[in-house]
Amino acid sequence: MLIQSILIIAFGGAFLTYILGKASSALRDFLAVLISVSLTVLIFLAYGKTGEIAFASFMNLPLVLRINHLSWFFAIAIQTVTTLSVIFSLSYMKGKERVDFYYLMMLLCNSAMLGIVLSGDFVSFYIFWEIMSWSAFLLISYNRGGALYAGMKYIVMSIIGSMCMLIGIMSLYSTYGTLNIREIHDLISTASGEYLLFISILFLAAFGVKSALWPIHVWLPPAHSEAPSPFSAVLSSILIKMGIYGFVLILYVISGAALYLGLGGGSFRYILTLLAAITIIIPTFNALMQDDAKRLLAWSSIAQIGYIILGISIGTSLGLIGGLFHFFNHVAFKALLFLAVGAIEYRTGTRDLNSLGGLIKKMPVTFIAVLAGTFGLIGIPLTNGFVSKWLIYKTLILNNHPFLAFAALVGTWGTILYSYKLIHNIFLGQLPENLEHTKPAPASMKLPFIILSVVIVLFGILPGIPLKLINLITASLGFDLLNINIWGIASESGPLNIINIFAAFAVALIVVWFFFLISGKKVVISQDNSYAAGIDVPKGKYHYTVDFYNPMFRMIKPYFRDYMDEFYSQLVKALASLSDRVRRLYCGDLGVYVIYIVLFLSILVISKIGLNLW
Amino acid sequence: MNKEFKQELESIFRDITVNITDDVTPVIAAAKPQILAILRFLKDKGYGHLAMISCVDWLKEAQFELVYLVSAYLKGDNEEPGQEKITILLKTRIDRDNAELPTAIPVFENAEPYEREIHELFGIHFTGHPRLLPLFLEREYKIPPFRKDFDSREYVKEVFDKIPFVEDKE
Amino acid sequence: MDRNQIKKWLESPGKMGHKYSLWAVYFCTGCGIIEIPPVITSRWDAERFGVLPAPSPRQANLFLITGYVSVKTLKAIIKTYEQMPEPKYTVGFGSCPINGGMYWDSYNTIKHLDKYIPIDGWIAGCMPRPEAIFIAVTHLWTLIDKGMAKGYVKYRENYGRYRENQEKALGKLEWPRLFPIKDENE
Amino acid sequence: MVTVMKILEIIVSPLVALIVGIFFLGLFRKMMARIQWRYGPPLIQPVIDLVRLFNQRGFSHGAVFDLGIILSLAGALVLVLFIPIGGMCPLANSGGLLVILYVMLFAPIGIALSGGEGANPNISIGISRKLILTLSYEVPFIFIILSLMSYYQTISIVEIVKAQAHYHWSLFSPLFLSGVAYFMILPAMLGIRPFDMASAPQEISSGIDVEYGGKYLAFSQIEHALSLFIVIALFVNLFLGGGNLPVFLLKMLAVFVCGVFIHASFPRFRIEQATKYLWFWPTIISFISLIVIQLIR
Amino acid sequence: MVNPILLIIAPLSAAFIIPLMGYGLKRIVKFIPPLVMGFNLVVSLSLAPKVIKNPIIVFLGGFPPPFGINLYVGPLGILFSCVISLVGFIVSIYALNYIKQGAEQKYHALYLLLLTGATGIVLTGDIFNLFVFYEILCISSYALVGYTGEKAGIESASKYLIQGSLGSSLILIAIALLYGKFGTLNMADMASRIDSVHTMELFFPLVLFITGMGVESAIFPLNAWLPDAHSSAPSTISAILSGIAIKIGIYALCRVIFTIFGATDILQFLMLLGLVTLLVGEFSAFSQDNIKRMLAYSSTGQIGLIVFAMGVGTQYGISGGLFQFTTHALSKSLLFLTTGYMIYRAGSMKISALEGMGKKMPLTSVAFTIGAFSLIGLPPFIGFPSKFMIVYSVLARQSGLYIVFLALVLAGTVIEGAYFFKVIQAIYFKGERKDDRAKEAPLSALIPVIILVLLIIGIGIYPKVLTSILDSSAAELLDRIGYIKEALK
Repeated sequence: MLIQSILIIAFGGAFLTYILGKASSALRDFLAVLISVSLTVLIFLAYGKTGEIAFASFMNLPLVLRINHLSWFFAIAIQTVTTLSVIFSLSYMKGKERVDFYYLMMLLCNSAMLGIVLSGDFVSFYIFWEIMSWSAFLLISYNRGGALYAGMKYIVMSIIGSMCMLIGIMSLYSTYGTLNIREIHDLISTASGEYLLFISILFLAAFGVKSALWPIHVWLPPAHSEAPSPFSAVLSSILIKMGIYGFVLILYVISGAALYLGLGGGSFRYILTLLAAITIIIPTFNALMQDDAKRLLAWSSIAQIGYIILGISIGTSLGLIGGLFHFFNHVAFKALLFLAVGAIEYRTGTRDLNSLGGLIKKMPVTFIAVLAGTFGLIGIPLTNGFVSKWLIYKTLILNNHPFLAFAALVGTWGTILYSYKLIHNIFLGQLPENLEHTKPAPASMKLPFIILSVVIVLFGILPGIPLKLINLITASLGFDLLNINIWGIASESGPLNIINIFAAFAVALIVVWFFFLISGKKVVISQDNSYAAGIDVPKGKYHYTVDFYNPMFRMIKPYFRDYMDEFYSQLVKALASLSDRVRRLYCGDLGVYVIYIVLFLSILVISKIGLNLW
Repeated sequence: MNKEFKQELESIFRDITVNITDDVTPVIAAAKPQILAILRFLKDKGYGHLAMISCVDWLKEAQFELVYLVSAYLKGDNEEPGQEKITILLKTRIDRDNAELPTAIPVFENAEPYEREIHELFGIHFTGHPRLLPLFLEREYKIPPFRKDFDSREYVKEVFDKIPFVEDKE
Repeated sequence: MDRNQIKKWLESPGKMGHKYSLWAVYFCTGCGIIEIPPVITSRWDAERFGVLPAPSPRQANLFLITGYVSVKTLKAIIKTYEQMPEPKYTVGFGSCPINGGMYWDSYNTIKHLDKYIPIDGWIAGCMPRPEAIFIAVTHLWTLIDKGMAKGYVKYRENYGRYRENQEKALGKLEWPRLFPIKDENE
Repeated sequence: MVTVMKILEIIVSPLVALIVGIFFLGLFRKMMARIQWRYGPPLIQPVIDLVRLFNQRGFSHGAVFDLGIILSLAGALVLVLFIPIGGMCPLANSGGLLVILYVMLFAPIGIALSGGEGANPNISIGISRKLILTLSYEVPFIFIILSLMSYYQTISIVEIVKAQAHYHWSLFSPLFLSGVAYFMILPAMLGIRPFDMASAPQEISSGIDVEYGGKYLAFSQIEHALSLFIVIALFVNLFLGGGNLPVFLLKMLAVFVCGVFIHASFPRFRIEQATKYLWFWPTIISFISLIVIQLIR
Repeated sequence: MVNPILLIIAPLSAAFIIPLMGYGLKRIVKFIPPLVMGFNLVVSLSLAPKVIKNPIIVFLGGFPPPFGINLYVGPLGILFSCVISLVGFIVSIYALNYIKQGAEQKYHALYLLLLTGATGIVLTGDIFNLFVFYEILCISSYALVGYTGEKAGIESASKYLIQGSLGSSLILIAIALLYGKFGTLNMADMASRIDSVHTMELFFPLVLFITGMGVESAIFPLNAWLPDAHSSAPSTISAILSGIAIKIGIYALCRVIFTIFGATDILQFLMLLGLVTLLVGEFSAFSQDNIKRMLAYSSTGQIGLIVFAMGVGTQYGISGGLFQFTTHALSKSLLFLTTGYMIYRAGSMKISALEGMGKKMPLTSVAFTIGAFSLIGLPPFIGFPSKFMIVYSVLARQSGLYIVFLALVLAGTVIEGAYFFKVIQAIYFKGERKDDRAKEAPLSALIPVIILVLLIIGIGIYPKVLTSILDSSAAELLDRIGYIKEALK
């Protein structure tokens, strides 16, 4: 009963907010926050429950809602991010036009995602999936101009994806007569190898588009950088993860671990991991070359997705735990980074990395937020990113996949470079003149920063809390339980024990700090008092951020141009010219039309007499 | 070649005196209004390089003498047989107090720093000069330092010696 | 050269440290700088005594002013001197910084450098040879030893007057005061 | 009893690292002087410099400026704990090579953060060069580490050292190519002459250390000494067996001397030449050795 | 129990009364079509439950089937007549003050004639009677296309006339051949005798029928008239044409193929034909800048989809096709009605002229978006269940070739999605409309739009309403023998 109430509140709340928005904006803001917070609480209460309820029927097919550990894990992530970004957008969207439409679409998208995660059968899954797609489309093309092209790219690719999914669902329905996930799981074991492969490829195409796997990632960078910041935070931290949920659903919930490993004679698993590895390398180097903060973060989201899929598709319990935990961490620090960039854009009006700088003195809290986010992204010990990445590396090396491990490790170093570029170009260095009097981020924006930073650090030091839950999930998916203590996984081969690293690090820090304090006084000087070979620091021109990794660009530019993007735009151009030629068929003069009719008649006759086609 | 060149010059411009010093470098002395015209004429004749502008302070006659050093770009030795590399000196005299002269930038752009320097050190105002800003000196000088009537020792006594030493307070 | 007397190290590490690791700022003013390369390379090797050219004033504690100081260079010298960390020593090279040298009557050079920044040691000579520089370094050691090389303290204490002189010579300075005005009169 | 030994080791190994590192710095300057026909400073000159630096009142640009330096030095110290020095390796059993790879990224990030706060373009150029250099030598380095791991089938460094115990060093085992590749990227990891464009005194007035005065410069010197020690210790442990303390230090000295000779004889690369070089020769060699190892396994 | 003959007589008689009333009561003329269509809707809805159990046979003029003309009112017929009267009722309300200029009686008379023709075809059991109503339908639609009187309208109407008459003459020849062969005009009688004749002789009439009816039902090579006709006709007429007229062509085609000839082996070819029509329709709509031509091309695309569904041949497939017919009737008329006033306000048919309408005409733009979303087949709208059934029916055939066809069909819908989204983006997210002339459509235009929107969302969420009548009509189409037994009882 709880699940139904969650969905009803979510959808009802969305429309209620829209209607109330017409009345008064304060009421609407209050209602939006109230709904999101109440939903978070409700989902929190649903912890540990499992169950199924059929709430409606469609074309004599029962629509079922189901909750178990896996869906609860995703639901809590979705709801927290949306609540934080709604709180963030209270002040971000003040004064912008069409805000009611924005809140309606944001809450609608959130409820659709909850629907996806809680749905027990494929029809409701497909319905919520479509609602999520086109509500996200309307939000991406919210700020006009370039966003339209990005929105168009997004919606066309996601429609193609959902068409493949529709074929997959329907062929399941036609072969097994039911679409309830639980029943299909039991029936599918009898399916032949090729059929399972056919179904998995169809579904993974749909989920690959949504989670921006490498060849079909093209829509993501423009979509993320053009969407309004609070929504691009939701978009990049959660909406992509619906693809990941789909991956887990298909690979483990439906076909089960054993079947998945045997799929396509074991080659399918290898291809998937290879794709994931490529998804790590290419976007990381692309992210290095971006000058727009949000585009850089968008490319980094694709790279982190590569990690998650790598973890999931490896097929070992450690890998799955690592993948799921990295999903949760990526939600935390990607939402944090996007909200922070949104706050900066809100204050300074620009997000071009070449024209920002020195904001550390002006926006300290945002700086700490970005610092925590990037430390998590890189996976520095004592942040949650480290634990999840470490699990993924461990399973890669133990299962003897050196080349995948290589891709993952180089990806980490690439992450360091582009995340440092983010910090350096925005916060460090000289403050340009026009940013002289930027105010710090408003209070309503600081709240999400603090919450997310605490999550990153807390789960970094005590990874046991989330790992216990993920352990339950992997157990429910047919993997063996790993003994997890509060500090990490105490498995036999080279255990990860955060306690040693944490203790060693804390001691070292204290010793060095003490040694630093006792060793003499220091003179604090202002930001522009810097050595400039004897002359005074030229205001505004003394900050080196343009093309931060220029020597590297010149090296890797030809190899890491986005070939897939060019390929797709060629495809669309060919399609348009084809449609022009086809339209010329209707050339407008009557004689030709009559000839068409006679031609049709003759084709019918020939095909019967001559070839007797029918 | 210098002969015909000399006749041609004298024919076009009236009261200018052209004399060839060490029978190589012609020295042209002209009045202030003709300077630009001559410069343009020389430039058209192929002398496209204004090497420098220097200024001489004749205190007794209360006049400044400006010397324009113009020469031809050496386009390879055997390019044009008649065109060996010769430099031409163009002199003009202007009176000392509120000295003022039209700028040569329309003809030779690279005259800009030369004129700024002369303005700073001699105090000659070049009309039409876009940026007559100080070039070298940090301080302001009532009498521009390069003028003959500027007494450097006296200036040092009056400015630098007045600055007291910094003794420790015992 | 009492470098290896451990007792002295234990008593006054600061002094000894400064004596035997003098890092000179890369600052080439006037004609004196041509004397520095032989000093730091293999012919005379100043590194034996721990004297190194330091790339930035932040890392240095010795400031060699080599050669005449024009009015324009004075601004750079003051800026660099102020950017050096606190216990710092300055050595004037040659006669020009002492009293203007042969440019004593020129309108464009600074006559007595120590009116603008405190100078701890002078090396006479119209460009002293490397041996003279080493003698200067040894003298600087003795000064440090006796605690007389207190140029930076003098600068801090009467910064107001120094600043006054500087502004007299250079006109309004655009960078802020190194020490706020209050500690001027205590 | 074991825990007391362990605590003792935890205290002793960073000190050993510090002493050896600083001694290496002194040796470095002395050898360079002797190569350039100069008498050169006494071996303990770095100690004198440190004493002098600690005596100077350095300039600080703000909280992150201090925290960055402390973070990088702490990172280097922690890293020392994970590397077996002679017999003792205090934190061997928590994570092995993987954690070493990870904790190695502390020092550059710490310095980058504090340098960035220094708001000087020389520093930004220095940091960008340092990070690009790190990225370029990481590629072959990861290949080498992976070939080591898959050859010895373990991720713990102590086991690798044990495996090479009785004198068949991995340098002369099938891992020879990885050893060669590691030696080719050693100058880049040490930051010495052919690859010291990140802290080039002439071009960008010592890059990252421009704004470091007094104790900041001291900390940066110590961190440089420690990273010198770590890189060479890692090489010795992984490829030269790394026996008990004196033998271990002797091997490190040998490797260090080769490093100094390379430093003395090479001009400084430009950063894209360095990346081109590092991504071409060492990467190919280490890639081949990884494939060879895979075939053997 | 109301005699179904009223469904035809009422609009026919009203069509003839209107010109007579022209003299005295000019104003009330425009209220007659909604009245009649409302009456028709009520009658067909009341007949629906009875008909599902057993069809009603009505003998015109008292003679039994082989001689007299009979009406066969089965679930299929009732479904079509319900949809015709519903769409006709809504469009006539819309036309109340949309059609102002020109001779109004002429418009309303022709309008009613068109609808009588349509209802007649759907209900009749006699092949020649079907041809007569077919002629009424075509001629009235020729006249209505050229109703506005400008040059483009006249030219496209004449083109439509020539192609339409060519098609109907082919049908007439086919009927003549059949009459010569079987001596009867009654469909059921003919169907019962069809097996006695060698199939090769029947081949030629079948081909003629397909080509003839293909022209009206806009199958690929024969639909050259449709883009010009629909784009130059006034919006109400193009709504009726693409909503109703083309579908009636398909009804006739299916009635001929399934009931009379029972030629099930031509279905494969029909499927291919539907696919080609869909792709050509979608492709040519993709790069259109004139909104009405784009909608016209999209109609050909949707027709292709319906023909494709009919071609599947199974019970589920045909009911999917019929569901798609209702979806397209409702959504396409909604789209045409909404664009009608948008073009009227914006002044030109160019999509670029419609930019920023979202702000000025919010309700109409929302209706347009819902219509577009339902045509693409997004979940909460009526398009989704119909596509759901079609995809399921194709996959139920479990053959590789069909899956390839299905993939192409879905690619077609993707292209359709692409150009519809382009228009939606233009309306909502592009440009700012400065001129104040573009204000919301009048109330009489909004009511039909709102009814259609409610229907689309209602059926979309709860499709069970239609599934019963769809299944029985598909069954009626499929079992020929049942039809014959009923008709000749």
